[in-house]
Amino acid sequence: MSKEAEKNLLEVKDLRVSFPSRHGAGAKRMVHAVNDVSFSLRRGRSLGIVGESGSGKTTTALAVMRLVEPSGGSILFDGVDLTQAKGESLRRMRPRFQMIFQDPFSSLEPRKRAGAIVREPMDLLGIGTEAERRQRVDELFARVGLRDDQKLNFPHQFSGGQRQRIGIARAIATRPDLVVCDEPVSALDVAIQAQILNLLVEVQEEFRLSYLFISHDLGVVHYVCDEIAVMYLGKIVEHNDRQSLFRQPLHPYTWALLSAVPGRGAAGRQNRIRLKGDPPSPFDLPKGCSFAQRCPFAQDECRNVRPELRAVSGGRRVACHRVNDEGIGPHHEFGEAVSRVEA
Amino acid sequence: MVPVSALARNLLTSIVTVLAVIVFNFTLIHLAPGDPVTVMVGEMGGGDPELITRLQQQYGLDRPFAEQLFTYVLSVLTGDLGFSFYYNMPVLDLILQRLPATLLLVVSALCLAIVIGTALGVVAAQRPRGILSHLITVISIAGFSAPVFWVGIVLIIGLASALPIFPTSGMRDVTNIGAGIWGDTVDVAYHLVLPAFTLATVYLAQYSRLARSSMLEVLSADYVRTARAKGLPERLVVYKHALRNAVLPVVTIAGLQFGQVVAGAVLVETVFAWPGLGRLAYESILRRDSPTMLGILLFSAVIVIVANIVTDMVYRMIDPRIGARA
Amino acid sequence: MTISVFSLNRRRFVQGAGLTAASMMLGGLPEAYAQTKGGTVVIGHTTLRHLNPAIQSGQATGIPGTQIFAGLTQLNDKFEAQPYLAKSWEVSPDGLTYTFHLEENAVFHDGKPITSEDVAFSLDVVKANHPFGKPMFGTVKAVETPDAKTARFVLERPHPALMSALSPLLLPILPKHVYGEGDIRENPANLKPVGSGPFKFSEYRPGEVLVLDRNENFFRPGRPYLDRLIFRITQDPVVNVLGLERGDINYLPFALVRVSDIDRLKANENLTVTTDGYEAFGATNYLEFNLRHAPLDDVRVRKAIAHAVDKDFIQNKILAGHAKRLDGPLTESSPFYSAESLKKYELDLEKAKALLDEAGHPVKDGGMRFSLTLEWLPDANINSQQPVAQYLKAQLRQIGIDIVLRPNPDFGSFATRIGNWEHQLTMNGIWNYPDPVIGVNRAYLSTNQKKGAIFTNTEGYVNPRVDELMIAAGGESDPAKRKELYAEFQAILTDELPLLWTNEEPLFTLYDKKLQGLPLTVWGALAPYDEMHWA
Amino acid sequence: MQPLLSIKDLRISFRSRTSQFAVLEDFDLDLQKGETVCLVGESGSGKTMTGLALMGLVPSPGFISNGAISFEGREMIAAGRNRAAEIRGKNIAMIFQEPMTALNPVFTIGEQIAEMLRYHEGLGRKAAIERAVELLRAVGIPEPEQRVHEYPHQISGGMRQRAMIAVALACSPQILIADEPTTALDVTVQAQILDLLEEVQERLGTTILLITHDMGVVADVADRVVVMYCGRKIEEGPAAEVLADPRHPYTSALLACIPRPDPEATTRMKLLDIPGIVPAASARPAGCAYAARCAFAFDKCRAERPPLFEVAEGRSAACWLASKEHSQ
Amino acid sequence: MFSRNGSAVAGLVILLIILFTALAGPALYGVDPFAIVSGPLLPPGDPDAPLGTDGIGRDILAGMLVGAKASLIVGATAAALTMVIGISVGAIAGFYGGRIGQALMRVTEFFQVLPALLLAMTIITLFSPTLTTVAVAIGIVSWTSVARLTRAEFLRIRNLEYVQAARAMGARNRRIIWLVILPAALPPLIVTATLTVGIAILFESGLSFLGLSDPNVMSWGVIIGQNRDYMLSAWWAVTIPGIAIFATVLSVSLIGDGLNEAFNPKLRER
Repeated sequence: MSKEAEKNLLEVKDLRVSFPSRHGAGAKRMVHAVNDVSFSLRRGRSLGIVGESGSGKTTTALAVMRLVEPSGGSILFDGVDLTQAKGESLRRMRPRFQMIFQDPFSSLEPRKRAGAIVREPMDLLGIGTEAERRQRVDELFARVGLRDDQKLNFPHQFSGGQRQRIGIARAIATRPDLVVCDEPVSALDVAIQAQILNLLVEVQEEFRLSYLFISHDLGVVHYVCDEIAVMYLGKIVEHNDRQSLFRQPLHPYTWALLSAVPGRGAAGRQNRIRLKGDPPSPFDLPKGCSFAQRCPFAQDECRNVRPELRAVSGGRRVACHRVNDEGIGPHHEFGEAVSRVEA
Repeated sequence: MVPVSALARNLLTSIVTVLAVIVFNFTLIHLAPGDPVTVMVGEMGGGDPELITRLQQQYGLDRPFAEQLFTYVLSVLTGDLGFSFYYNMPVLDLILQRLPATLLLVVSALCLAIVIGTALGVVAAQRPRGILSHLITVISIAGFSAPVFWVGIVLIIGLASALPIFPTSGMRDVTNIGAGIWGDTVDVAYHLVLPAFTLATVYLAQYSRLARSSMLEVLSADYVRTARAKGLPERLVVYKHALRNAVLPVVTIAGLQFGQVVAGAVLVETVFAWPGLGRLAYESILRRDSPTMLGILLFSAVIVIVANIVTDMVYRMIDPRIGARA
Repeated sequence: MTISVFSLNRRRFVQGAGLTAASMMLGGLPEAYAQTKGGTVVIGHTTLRHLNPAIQSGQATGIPGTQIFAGLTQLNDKFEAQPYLAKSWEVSPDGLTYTFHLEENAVFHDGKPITSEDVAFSLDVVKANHPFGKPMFGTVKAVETPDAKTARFVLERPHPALMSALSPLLLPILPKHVYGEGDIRENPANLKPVGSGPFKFSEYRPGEVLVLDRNENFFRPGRPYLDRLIFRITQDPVVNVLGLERGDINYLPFALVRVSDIDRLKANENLTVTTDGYEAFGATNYLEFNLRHAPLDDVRVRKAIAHAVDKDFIQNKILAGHAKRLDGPLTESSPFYSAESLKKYELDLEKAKALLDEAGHPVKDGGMRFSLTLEWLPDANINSQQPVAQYLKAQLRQIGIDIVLRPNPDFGSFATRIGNWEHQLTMNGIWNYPDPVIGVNRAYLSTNQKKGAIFTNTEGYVNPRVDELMIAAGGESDPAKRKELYAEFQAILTDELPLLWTNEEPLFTLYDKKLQGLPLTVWGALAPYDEMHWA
Repeated sequence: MQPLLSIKDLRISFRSRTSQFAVLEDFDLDLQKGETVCLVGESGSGKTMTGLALMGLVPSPGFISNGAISFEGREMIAAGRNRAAEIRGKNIAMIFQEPMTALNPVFTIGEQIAEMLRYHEGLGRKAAIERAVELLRAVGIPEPEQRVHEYPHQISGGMRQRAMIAVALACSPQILIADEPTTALDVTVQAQILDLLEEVQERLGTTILLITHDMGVVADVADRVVVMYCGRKIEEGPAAEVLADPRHPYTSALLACIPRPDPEATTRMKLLDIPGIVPAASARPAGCAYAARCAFAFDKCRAERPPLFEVAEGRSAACWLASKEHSQ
Repeated sequence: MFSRNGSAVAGLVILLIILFTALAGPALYGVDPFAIVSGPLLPPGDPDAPLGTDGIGRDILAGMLVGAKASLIVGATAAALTMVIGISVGAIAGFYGGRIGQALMRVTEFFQVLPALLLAMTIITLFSPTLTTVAVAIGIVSWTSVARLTRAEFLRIRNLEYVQAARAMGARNRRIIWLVILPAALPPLIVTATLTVGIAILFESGLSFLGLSDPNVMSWGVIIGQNRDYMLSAWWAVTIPGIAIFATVLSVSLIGDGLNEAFNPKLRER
């Protein structure tokens, strides 16, 4: 690997995003959607963030894109703090980080033709000449597998998968370094999902993109990402490389998550941990570990002291009192979380 | 049912709004050319400059604007809306005297419109492509499009000459005084028919349209499908599950319209000589009776605010999703 | 408020009328017939401020006020004072002391006796609060009360019009024990009056109805005949017409009805329509030029306008023949009217155009010479103000004058603008009253330009000769000489055209044919209805 | 054994102003008492429509244009008359994908359960609420005495789906149709709901028709699986066998294109993807609907629609490759 | 057949006829609406005045033809004003939210609390009834509902992903508000605009009926207002302009309803 690749392209430190919220009839309160989140991403690599709804994974992505205002922390993109960038200086940075959205039906402006949609970021950010932009659109259409004549079609004339191809073409039009993917395949049928995942992996390699990849689907993250961070109620509870995360999940939550993935047949379901209830609401976070209420292994310490994300052996990181420095936790007695799919 | 804090917040905003309304109205009315004393002296049959000066002093009209405003706000806060230049009585008494007539008119028209309009809308929504549905739609658009005073005039012309069944003006037969509560009620009801019907025409149109579209929307909702899947008869599906949801926008609009009770009734009260607040408002505007004008404008604003709060409470009762319409 | 804005003040000096203290009993004649007693009369009425005529002029308060309050005297149809509360009176030879003897058994509606204290109190109230209090009673130095039933008016100087000002309308006798406390303007009894007239207050709902019931203790035995008067209040001519047609209204004085409906109503066999009873009012309607404003200061322009107006059309079409045309400052019924001295301007558009050309106002682009703003009295004189204004707009266009109509939404705006001379043209009208000194002079006296005051010389007319004539006529007691002076006055005015008089304002009374004993005298409907009865 | 419910030759058509087309064709299905059958397929495959047809709730402008449905031997659709309303709710119940929108927001959970009991079983208000509490307890809702008076928006997504299941189970139906009951839920909650359905079935012997697009769910819960494509059944059989040895190329492609977390994988293998898109219901080809996307398609596939071939005991597939002559 | 589009088309036809009348009518029927052509209150059918004359003998047909323009202009101007104020306030409040949004919504609530017709009457009385005052008064009192609608739409659309995408692509706020969100919010606003024209015409006629109109400009409302007192003797003088107002409002309402159906597939489908 070259020196340049070693350097972190993106470095998020203590990111915090809070929203004022009027929950119910009560007084206004701040909801910490993202709470002291730190991670870094090297050039050409992909980091997956997984979690259930309300975990703050999408908010993290939007904060990195500067689409929501962070209330604390820093986002260093290629050494420049994006949280300090405003107006024009932020706009000048924009070509270098782009985004692919979740919903292929609402992420494309319905009144614009496909060609114009792909061209738009270049127009808005003033990239290239008129002719260059036109040529670039042609290239991109070919690259994502759309026909040339489809440039004149409107979004509603495309299928979901095709729309997501347009979204990808738009995101890479400015030759970005970083692409934030927010659940890019969750709205698609499985067959189409595979097409798009393959395309994403191909263009990543081809253009040496870094992905910040948000998903709730462990299978998808496993397929795309080199490293994975697991979020629970606004915090990262585990951050690991793909293999070790799937082989030996450190955090009981990760482990529960993995074991809940359907598809292991009746036998596979015998040894999984049943999590009680739903995640608590982010409006009233517990004092200690936010997972403590649902964790079968929680002890008093868990309920009273919030565990910090710390490194254990092998450079793996976890936020759990019950996991020791060797990376062994109480759940490891239950055996493997994930076995090979029988099919 | 309603959380105290929400109510308190509502009240606080309301008070601020009321203060703003007072200041706004007062300023607006004082921008007018000519002062009430001129009108009063004219109404009295003329007078000399001395009398004008004396009256101006008496009513404090010679003071600086800011002082007048301050005095007015203070007295309003103590519940004193001032003294009518024209009617020579406390504005509050005057308003309270006229209020029942307007309430009677508007509330009967609204009830008539809500019940019939919603029923029509619901019927129309069940067979949205049927002839009946189209007919109801066209009739409600027509009702919406007809100037309300014109409907009244046509009724008066028609009923006065061709078919003198219902009285066309006033709220009571003046010779009926002392007829007792029962006789009076019958008399008032008899006089109420035409104005209430006229006013209801306009409202009706809105409710049937609203009920139709909201019913259409609700009927395609998942929970209506659930209700059907539960094996409930269509009657329960439509009138329990769907209607309860479809009626929410109707409540909102009813609240809004009730809030505009005074303004809404001006035209009909004028056409039918109905002795209500709307006509009082019109007369006081024409007579530059500024205490009365201010009083009615303020009173109307308070009615709107109260109506909003009540609507909000009703809404909360029908729709348990609190804060859903924040 | 149709009529009330035209003040009744012009009645205040009824000079020229015989003021002998004739003691002929008013209503002596009807007493001879056996009257039907009882019944209710519904009177069509306009909105009113309150029910205390002592502090409020105008027929809106005046009509019910005269029923509720009695006065010292009453006028007959010859402007002669008749006994009312005062059963007799003496005037000292120097004319400075009037002694009134009150009816012994007269009581207020609350049963308390009427005393000379009440008379003195009422005079004070009227003097201080009535718009015409000072002109009427300014010379009354004091009211002495030698005993409970004797009131003595002591004057500073002789005041021949005093007797005519003692009617219930102008000097209603208020009970001191009711009205004596606090500011009279905010006295609650203004809305729940206690008087001593033939009818007593029963119920009032502002804007809706006023009910008066028979005063059982009225000091005139056997009166009134009616049990109840109901005033049905509306400002809407349509409501009045419908009410009359349906028989809901029995009596409609100062009828707020469009002339176009008069013929309809005349054809109704149950109704009587009359213009009697308004002769003394002399209501006029005219186009007022603001003479301070160019080009209206040019008499040629005014004459051109006069030639563009067809008064016969106004009389016969707009007013449907219900009113007379008016060619000068005095109405035809005035004893000083002089037809031969009037300079009349007949419709002649060519002449009008020529006059305008001559005055230096050529036709410009768009066919117009110049533009003028025309206002009118809102909500008053419904039959002639706005219709004539609209007629003038159409007519003056033909000679190249562009009229911009400027409706004043309310009387206040109108009074402020006209009183402060901000207008160019306005429709206006004053009531002449029997004597021009009261009703006419004020519009033309150069000294009567009072900025801020309406119904004065708002047009800004100044002619020393005219001033002289008016003053001379006011001091002249020989009717023939006065008439001569007024003839010259009319000749000069109609030549100089400070105003363009268009028509007399039609006033109607409509009533149920079966209704009898109506007060169709000089005071019209502003007299007690103690004789009114059903046939 | 007589099946509890039997669908024969069902066809559901949609009528538009200009044309009429089928969204479900030639559909046969037998449900036995106590089994779990999964209907699996991509969106537009007609699986939801099948569920709605069983409930007699095919939305306008769709309608059942052919076929028969019999429940316990009784004809539900016969002589053009749809008698589904008689058993709906009572004998066959259905739960839906979005528990948030499927529950009426303006009634309490308790009312919505009690309503079933009051209408179908004539219980009084109080008794019905008491039963509702029991039902809520049975579907694993903590503190049911309180929850019964709460509104749908006051409880979490997982709880809502449990409540929905309680509504469906109120009258102890023989058949429960679950249309994507876990799709809108988080993965940990999804597992809980699947557990619950399984538990319900064990306890009550309810037949479950589970509609899903997720092969993982099929693997976990199904006794039998029916794979659908473009409004037709293309493969049917015991779930374990079908998943292990799919006979239709579409089934195998569907299994292969799902990325799975595999702890052993060190390098990334390209996912198999099915090219192209599902043809629209109004424009289906004459031959096999899957032919255009199938890697193994040959001329016959494009010309002639393959019928369902029985490929083994209780297994069938609609593919020419599965026909006798081919397998030989 | 009475199809939904059918009624919208009927509305369009009526409106076109009215527009044509307003534009060409005065030229085809060259009578001055202010000229006194005959005696007052001639009933319709008179050769001099086919629709009769008003209270002072002016030709009602001429008034109707000339008056169409003013009525339509007041309606359109007031509606335009309503839409411009409402959309601007609603857009800014909805897009920025926060303090600005709160403040703007407070202002909106404040105006909503004021009784619309009374406020309009007061404004017109204070500033004399010209076409401009009337249009402005109507605009001032009726923009609030548009603002609320716009705000609601902006709040909804603001969170759609393509708006986020536009921001991610570096589009400036102004561009996002006017070129990205507004076009998406237009369908309901267009419907509202159409209905607002109708409401404004009704509003104007109501004010005219109360005598609050400019007598120098012939409009349908003016004819009604000036002939109101004659209604018992001359039904035509108020009924005929009333029919014209009714037809105009009906036509725009039908069009609005049709557009609503067209824009709202939910209503159309079922």
